[in-house]
Order: sequence, then structure tokens, then C-alpha cells
Amino acid sequence: MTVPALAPTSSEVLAVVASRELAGKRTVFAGIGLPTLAASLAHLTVAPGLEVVYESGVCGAHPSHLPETIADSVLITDAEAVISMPALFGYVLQGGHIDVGFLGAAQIDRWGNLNSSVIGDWHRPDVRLPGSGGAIEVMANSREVFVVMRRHEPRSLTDALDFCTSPGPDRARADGIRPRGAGVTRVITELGLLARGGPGEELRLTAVHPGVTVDQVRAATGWELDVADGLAVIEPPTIAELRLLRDTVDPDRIYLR
Amino acid sequence: MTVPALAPTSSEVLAVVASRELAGKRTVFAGIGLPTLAASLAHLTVAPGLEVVYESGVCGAHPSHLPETIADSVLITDAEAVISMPALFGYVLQGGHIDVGFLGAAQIDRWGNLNSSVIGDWHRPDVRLPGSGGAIEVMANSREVFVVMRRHEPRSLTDALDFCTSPGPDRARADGIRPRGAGVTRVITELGLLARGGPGEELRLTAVHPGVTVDQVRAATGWELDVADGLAVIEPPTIAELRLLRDTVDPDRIYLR
Amino acid sequence: MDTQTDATGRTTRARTTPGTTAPDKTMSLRDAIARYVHDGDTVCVEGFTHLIPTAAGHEIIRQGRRGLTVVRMTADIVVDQMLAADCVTTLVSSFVGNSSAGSLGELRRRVEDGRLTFEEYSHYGMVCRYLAGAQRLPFYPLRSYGGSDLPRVNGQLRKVTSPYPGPDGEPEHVYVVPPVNPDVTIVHAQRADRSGNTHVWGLTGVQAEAVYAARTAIVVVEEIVDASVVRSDPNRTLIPAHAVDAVVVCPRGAHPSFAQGYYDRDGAFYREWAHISKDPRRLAAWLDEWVYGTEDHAAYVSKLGRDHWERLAVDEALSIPVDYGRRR
Amino acid sequence: MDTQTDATGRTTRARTTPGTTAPDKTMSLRDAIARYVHDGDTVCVEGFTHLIPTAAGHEIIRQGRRGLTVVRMTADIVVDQMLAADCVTTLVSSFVGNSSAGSLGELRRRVEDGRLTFEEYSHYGMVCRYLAGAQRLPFYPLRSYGGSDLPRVNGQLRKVTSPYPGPDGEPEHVYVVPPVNPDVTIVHAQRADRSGNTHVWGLTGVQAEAVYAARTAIVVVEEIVDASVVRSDPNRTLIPAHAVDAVVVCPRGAHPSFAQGYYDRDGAFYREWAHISKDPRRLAAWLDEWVYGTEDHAAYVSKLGRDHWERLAVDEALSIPVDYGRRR
Repeated sequence: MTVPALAPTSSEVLAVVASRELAGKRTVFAGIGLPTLAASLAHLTVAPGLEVVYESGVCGAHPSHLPETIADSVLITDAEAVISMPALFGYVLQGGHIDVGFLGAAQIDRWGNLNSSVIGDWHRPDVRLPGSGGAIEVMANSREVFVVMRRHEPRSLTDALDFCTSPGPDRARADGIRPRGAGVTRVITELGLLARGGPGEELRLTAVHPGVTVDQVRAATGWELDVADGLAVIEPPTIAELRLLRDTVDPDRIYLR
Repeated sequence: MTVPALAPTSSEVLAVVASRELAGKRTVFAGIGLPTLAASLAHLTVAPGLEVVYESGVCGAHPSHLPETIADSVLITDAEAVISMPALFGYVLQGGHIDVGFLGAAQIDRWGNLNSSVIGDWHRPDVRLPGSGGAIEVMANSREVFVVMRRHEPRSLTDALDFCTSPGPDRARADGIRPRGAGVTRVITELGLLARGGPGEELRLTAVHPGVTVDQVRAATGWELDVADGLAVIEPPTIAELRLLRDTVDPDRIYLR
Repeated sequence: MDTQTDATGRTTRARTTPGTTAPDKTMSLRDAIARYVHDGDTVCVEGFTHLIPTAAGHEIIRQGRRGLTVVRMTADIVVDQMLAADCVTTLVSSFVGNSSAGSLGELRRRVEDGRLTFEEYSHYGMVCRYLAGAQRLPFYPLRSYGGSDLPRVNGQLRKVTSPYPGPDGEPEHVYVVPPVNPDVTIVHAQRADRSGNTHVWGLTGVQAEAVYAARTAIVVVEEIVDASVVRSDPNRTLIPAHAVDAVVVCPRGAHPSFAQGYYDRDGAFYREWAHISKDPRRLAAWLDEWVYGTEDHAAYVSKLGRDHWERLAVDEALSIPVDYGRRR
Repeated sequence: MDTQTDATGRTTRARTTPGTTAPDKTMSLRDAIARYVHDGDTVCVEGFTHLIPTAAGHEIIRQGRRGLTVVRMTADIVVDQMLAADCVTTLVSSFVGNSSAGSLGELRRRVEDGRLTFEEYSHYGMVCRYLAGAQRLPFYPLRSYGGSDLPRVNGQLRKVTSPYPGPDGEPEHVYVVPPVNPDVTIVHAQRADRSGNTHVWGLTGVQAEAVYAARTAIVVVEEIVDASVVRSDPNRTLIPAHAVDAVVVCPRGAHPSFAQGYYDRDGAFYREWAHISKDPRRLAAWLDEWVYGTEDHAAYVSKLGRDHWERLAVDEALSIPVDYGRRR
């Protein structure tokens, strides 16, 4: 067993903070990496019945090794169910079975809209990014969405997206489409935690990591960031949380860089 | 081996006539009874590659016993594929994979429209019939439809349906829906064979069984029946056809009553 | 460990998997019906000829539910029985015959006398209602119904114009159906684990869609198996646990329909039903004896007797396994 | 009887079933590509991370096809390679990254330089295009895209008003996508019989829909099996023979992706591809050596060598059989 003598790494802090936000949730849609680390830790702590659904169609995985991708063969062998894409996206996601969807993005704005398509103009981009994958559907159909942003900087948390790939409920409504979920409700970054309740609300700073100042966060955010009353300081990862992460969830430190 | 000394029964004649019309077809959608007898015989004679698709979702059945229903367990064990209802109706039937659909009905009109819902008024019927099942979809999506009517009489081959359950292409077009297949192209009865080429054409008498007169057929038909030039006389079942039906297809004479 | 013995003396074992935190959703059929089926509910009972949840229908009758809307593609004997027991006021269906064995007497009487609200569809219309329901879509398009009289008597069949031109450049119109989202869907299956991961084989019909379309779902199974059995073949899980609220073990609960690999269809009973249901008094007597007169489905199964089940028994025909592989 | 020996020395046997008249659709990959893939065609290459038909992509490159429209949810290494070989002018896709292992260098260069027509969708948008295609529907509705910038750059994303009022009584609007009906769909699978009844397990993605959506379909398999193997488990037949035009046996044809139960994913190659594809000369050299320089996929497989395949080998994890039953 690892003695958690080492100070928590940035990845460990992000995973722990995200795991705590999953308290009481039943189903989470997650990609490999920090989201699955967070979900695995939550499963062992605050959300014992938590089921992770993967975009590949795997439900109730029991992997023998830490998976490298959402489609890793170790997620399939011994899973409770492996379903087709029409069933995964149609019946599970659009069917309303996902409590929390985890998403990443190159850019996020104050309303929780996301860009994962391009930097620059879509037609002749400076950087062509991978695109939506299922992110548009995760955003549109999950009850709420958590975003983990390793880097907290103005070009990522931006005042104006270069392109809106995955819109939150406010943009959907403005487009004449009835929104379903709350959109992004949590943004977990290296500096702190941003949150919003749902449609019509901006992301506000609700907690900072120990030693981080509000000015620091504001300077790193591309929009005029609002701060919640009673701003909290995030409790650092506990020894119990770190032990679980290091000894049980990712003992080979594949994602806990 | 049965020596086909007995004269062919009415069921045998209908099955043989229907089987001949399947020459060269690849896929047929058929219910249990005369349609499957016809398909099985065709498979052994004029359509060696013929695949029967059942409404239950069975493709390429290899039954150990003659099935009693389209969902008989003997159709499932040893089948090549068993698919869900959405796949059967959506991908196979609506997807355009069926050459010939077999349908029955309580009433048919001169355009090949069918009633299998009610005798009398729909809201307070004299007789409530089983309804469409998949007949509406078989009619709308098969390249063509064959109807076997054991009884040829004016109340079955009628001038005006009590209710149109399964419409042919002409009614579909009049309703603003682009039709796909030809609708009913063959009606096989105890008196003869009625045929039409497709949209815009009426069913005409193209052949009669030996000894049946045109007047007899006209009297038994609820509309002013048109007769094709060069009206043919149907060749009676051959000894080879009868042997196959009696010895191979239905040796226990379950459907060859 | 639960141990159950069925009418043929076969013992089925149900074990929990140690080391998992998956919720145990098993309960008796009586409790499941009491908890999830209420007067006035919309109840979907699916299974296309195969795996018809008859035992659940009988338990609904025993508990005296009233005012139900029953949604079912092929109204079958169990629907005729629920009608005769006065549980149902509205039927949503696409086929109301007793398979190929004659009529459903009670259903015909009630429709012909105007005592039952009947929403009539075609099979694919029903399938599309489940598809829309499972996907929480406002409507589902299909290529049929053009020219049918059904839209004249069923106002739910409507048209939409496609925003893409047709192959000839002209606007294209199609019929659509609305979603169905039953209060509860009940299906029967071969086996499930205690949290509801359900293996179904043979005819799978529209069961997955009907379950996903529903607000709550009851899965009745021939046997509860260890999670390791289900997990040895995750592609066979037609219905994942997250879509299931109650798991009920009820061997032979699909009689007189069949469970592929477990027991065959009781064709003789289907034929007999045409006669029983034709005579309201005979039908009432049948319900008294076989439903009200049996405490639960186990009693119904023993009342049928060993010889009866022996006639419906099937020999083994095992699938050849596939290899899911395991990383070294 | 055909006998093939793969790189690990395993012998696969392919037998015809005596006594059936099912057409034999087996042919070489070279013949299948020559017959079914033409310059200017719309070619769908599916397999969600699992069972990617790489060998077929390589054969398209060897035969020098030009002007293809490639339809594929997750553009992957094989698409990057087909782009670099100048086979493709239009890409229809919903994810254009090299899995989680970096970028597809050639794809990025061509998009960033404006040398590739790219029709961008989301995953479910692509799924719905296949669903509409398979069902020959004029459009398919979905609950996403509202407020996205994608409809601004992709005119195929349009809206329809539901003919049923929404939950608040107001009209309800949804986005729809048009069908896709590829000239040919190519998928990879574990096993099929000679007429094309195809067993797939593990991640099944959207393969069935992509095949049914197409005008013609090529199924590439790890092994041809006797029809009796397929027929022992008809529910495992994801793709029935009537939807298949060509059956190609090509062991390890999904490398560097994987075939559940046969060989694992070559993660190292995915990571290496980020570097190879970043440099156009290195990419060209790779194509010269591994695609143009190999006569067929068997040569590519042997060139990788036994040690390489040994590292990707997996242990056995067999499914527990189910009983289909047999009437006595």
C-alpha cells in the first residue's frame, strides 16, 4: 500500500473534487481519464450505486485492467451490458437515463457553452479539433454536465467561443428548441470550482483551492467572473481519498500523472 | 412416399399456383399456412435461393417441424438470424428488402386495397376482425403483394370495402404520400388468378382453373371484372409439384387440408 | 441463497454476487404489481407471441386493478382475460386476434358492443410509438398509413412534411405517430441478475424499446442467475439494469405462450381459448378456477400438473459460445 | 474447402454447408473492392473503435480509388491514410481525432488548408443518418443541435415542427438529419457463414444500420464458419445474409483496432501514428512500406511478425451458452 506521503498532484486534486460532486448520483456518462477516476472514487465513497455508462455502449463495466479508451476490450469482457449506438444514444442518453455527463472542451463560456470543433474560423481553422463526438448529445440530454478543465486560462474560459459545438439550454431555447437538462453545472479547474444552477444563470466562482485568491481566478478567466456569496475553500484531498485513488483506482498511475 | 393418386385439394392447387408466381424472387414475407407452403414449394422448384422472412423477426428458418405460427419455437432454433421488431419492420421491410409480401384479408377491392379490421362500421362493428398486424407495412413496403383468397365471392372481392386497412399505391398517392411498391399484383383464388401491374391498374382476370368459366368468376366478384386478352387456363398441379408438397413440404398434411 | 423448485422439479438457484454494490431489485410478483401498477395507469405488456407476461396479467386481475389503459402490439389471451376481469377501459393495439387460433371472445364482444375504447394501429405504428417513447422524441416518422382509413378513426396518426425535397424534387410527406410512455412496462424474459440485467433470446420483439419507453419497468424472468452468468455475455443483455425497477422470478410465467429453451407454446390452450372466451359464463368460470382460484402463479403451474408441463418440455439446443477474450 | 493460415499459424477452415442452396458470397478482398468500390462513390466504413475495417481501407488505397466520399462516425487512422493516399475528397464524420492518442496529421492539414470538404455532425447525428438510411426515411428527428453552430456550417441540419403539442401545449420543434445511403458500406466482424449471416460481439456500434442503409455491403471477417455455428445462435446474427453482397475472410483485418476475443488493440501504434502522420514525408514512407509495399493484408500481417501479434494476443473468456431448445 502506498503511504500518501507525497503531496496530491493536480490530477488527484481534480479527480477528488469531481468525485465529491457526484454524491448521490446514479448514472454518469464519462470518458476515460479524470472523469472515470472521479467516478471510480465516487463509487467507493459518496455514490456507492453509481453506474458509469461509456460512449462506446458499455454499461456496468468490471475491467480487469485500467482501460486506455472508452472502447477498451477490458471494458467489454465482464460488462453487465454492451449495447448498440442507437440504443446508447437514443434509449439511454436521449431517453433521459444520465444524471451527470462529463465533458471536456477547448473553450467554455460563462453560460457553459462548449467548443470542441475549431480554433479560428470553422471554414479555414487555425486548429482543427476532434469535434463533437457525442458531446452535443451529452450536453443536450444529461440532467447536468460537469466539465473538468486542467488549465484555467482566459483563452479556455473565454468571453466568446470561436465556435459553439455543444450549446447549453439558453442557446437551445434561443434557437426555438425546448431544452431538457440544466447544461453545465460544475466546472472543476486547477484554481477552483465554478458552478451554475441551470438555464439563465452564469457560471460563478463558488470555491477556490487553498491559497488561491479570487483575483488570481478572475485574471485567469476570460469573462468578468462573478463570485458567489460565502466563497468556500476546497478541502484538500483526504488521506482516505488519496489512498483509494492511488491503491485501488489507478495503482499504476496511468492517469494520475 | 405418397403416390399422388388423389386429385389435388383446393389448398394444394392454391399453394401450387402461388409457388409458380414466385419464380426468380429472392425474398418473401409470409405468414404460416398457404403462403409458407407456396414459398417452400417455390424454394424446391422455381426459386431455389428464396428466403422467407417472418413477421416475428425470423430470417432463414430451418424448422425441424412444420411451424404452427410465425413465432413457433421451431422457426427460431436453427434459424440464420432472429432480429428485433424495429429491425424487422424498419430495416428489412421499410428498408426495401422484400420482393413479395403475402397478405390475406376479409375484403379486397379492384385496386387491391384490403380490409382486415371490421365488417360494418369501425366504431360499432358487426364483426371486429384482428386488424392490420403488419399488413399495412407489408403493403406499403414490399415490391409487390400476393393475396390468396380461399373463397372467391362478392362479399370478399367487393366493390366497396367496409374499411380500408391496408391501402394500395393509388390510395396512398391520393392521400399525398409517395407510394413505394406496386401493391397487390396477384390474387389467387379457388376460381382463378387476378392480376394487375401496379399503380393505376385494376385487377383483371388473367387465368382460370380448368372447367371454370368467365361468367362464373364474374358472378363471384363484387365489381365489374375485366378479363385479360388471351385468358389462360391454369395448368393443374403436376405430379412432381404434388409429390414435393405431400412428401417434403407438409407430409403430415397440417395445412394441406 | 434463494432456492425455488418449479413444477418439473427443476431447482433454480439465485445468488447475490459478493463484492458488488449493485442494488437488489428482486421482489415477488405480488409486491411488484402492488407497487408499480395502479388504477388508471397506462400499462404496457409486451412480448411478440414469445415471452408474454401472462402471470403478471393474472396478478393484476387478482389484485383487482381498474381503469387501465393496456398497450400491447398483439392483444392476446392475457388481454382477453384482463378485459373479462374488468381491469381495462382502453386498449392500444395493432392486432386483436387469438393468434391463428380463432377469436378473442371477450375483446370482440366489448368492441362490437362499444364497451371498450380501442386505439387501433398497425404493428410498425406501435413499434414506432415505442421507439419515440424510448428516445423521448415528440414523434416518429414511418412510410406507411398513406391512404389507410386508420387515420380517419385514430387522430393520433398525423403527417409531417420533410424539410428535404423528395427524389423528384417535390416536397415529401410522411405519417408520424406520437410517443408512448407507459406508467409501467411489464416484460417476461429468460434470465436476469438481481439488479435487472436481463438476457433475452429467441424472438426479442420490441421488449427493449417498451421498457425504455416506460416510467417504470418490471422484468419477470424464468430464473435469476448469478451476475457472472450475465456478464459472461454482455451482448445478450437486451435490457440493462438501469432501465429496470423490479425483477421477479416466476418460472413458466409466460404460459400459454413460450419461453425459448424453457418450455414450448401451449397450442392446445390457444385453440381451447377460442371456445372458452366465446361463452361469457365459461370464461368467468375459467377465471374463477385458474386466476381467482389460484393464490399465485406457482399454484397455477402446479394445478396444470406435471404431465401438462412434460408435453411442453423441449430438448436442449445450446448456442456455441463466443470468445470475449481476456487481457493477459 | 478453403484453408487459410494466419500469422500466428492458426488454421481457419471454411466449409460450405451441404444441402442448402444459400448463395456463396465469399470472395477475396481485392475482388470485393474492385467490384463494389468505384471512383466517386460514397463509401461508409464503420466500426466504433472496435472492428475498424483497416484492411479494406488499405486495399482501396492499393487500387488507387479517387474522389470518394467517406462516411464514418470516428474518422480514425484508416481515414487519415486514405486521405494521404488521395482517395478522398469529402468526409462526413462526427469525430476527427486519433482516438485519445493525439491528432490525425493528414486530416488536420487538409482541413486547415481547405483541401477537404468536411460535413461535420455529432455522433448521434451520424447514428440518426444511418437510422434514416436503413429505414428509407426522408429524415430522422433528434433532441440535440438546438443552439449549436453546426447547423450554421452544415445546411443538412434542419428543423421540423411536431404535429403534436409539447408538454406545455405549445408547438414543439426538433432538429432532423437526412438519411445517408452509401453506395457501399464496409464493416469488419468476427465471423460469418458463406452467405453473409454475420456474428458480431463486443462493441456493435452502428454496423447493422450502416449495412442496411447501403446499396451494397461488404462484410470482412476474421473467419468464415460453418452455417451450423451461426445457426446455433441466431440472435448473434447482427447482419443477416439478405443485407450482404460480399463476404471476405481477412484475419487481423481490423489492426490497429481490435477484434474482441481475437486480438487486442495496438495502442502503441495509435500513439506512433500521431508522430508518423505529423510529417507528410514520414507518412508517405509509411504508406509505401506498409500499404503499397504489401501485396495484400496477409503480407501486412506477416510483415508485422509473430512477436507483434503475440503481444496483442488475448486469453479465452467464453460466453456461457444459452439454450434455444428443440422440439421433441
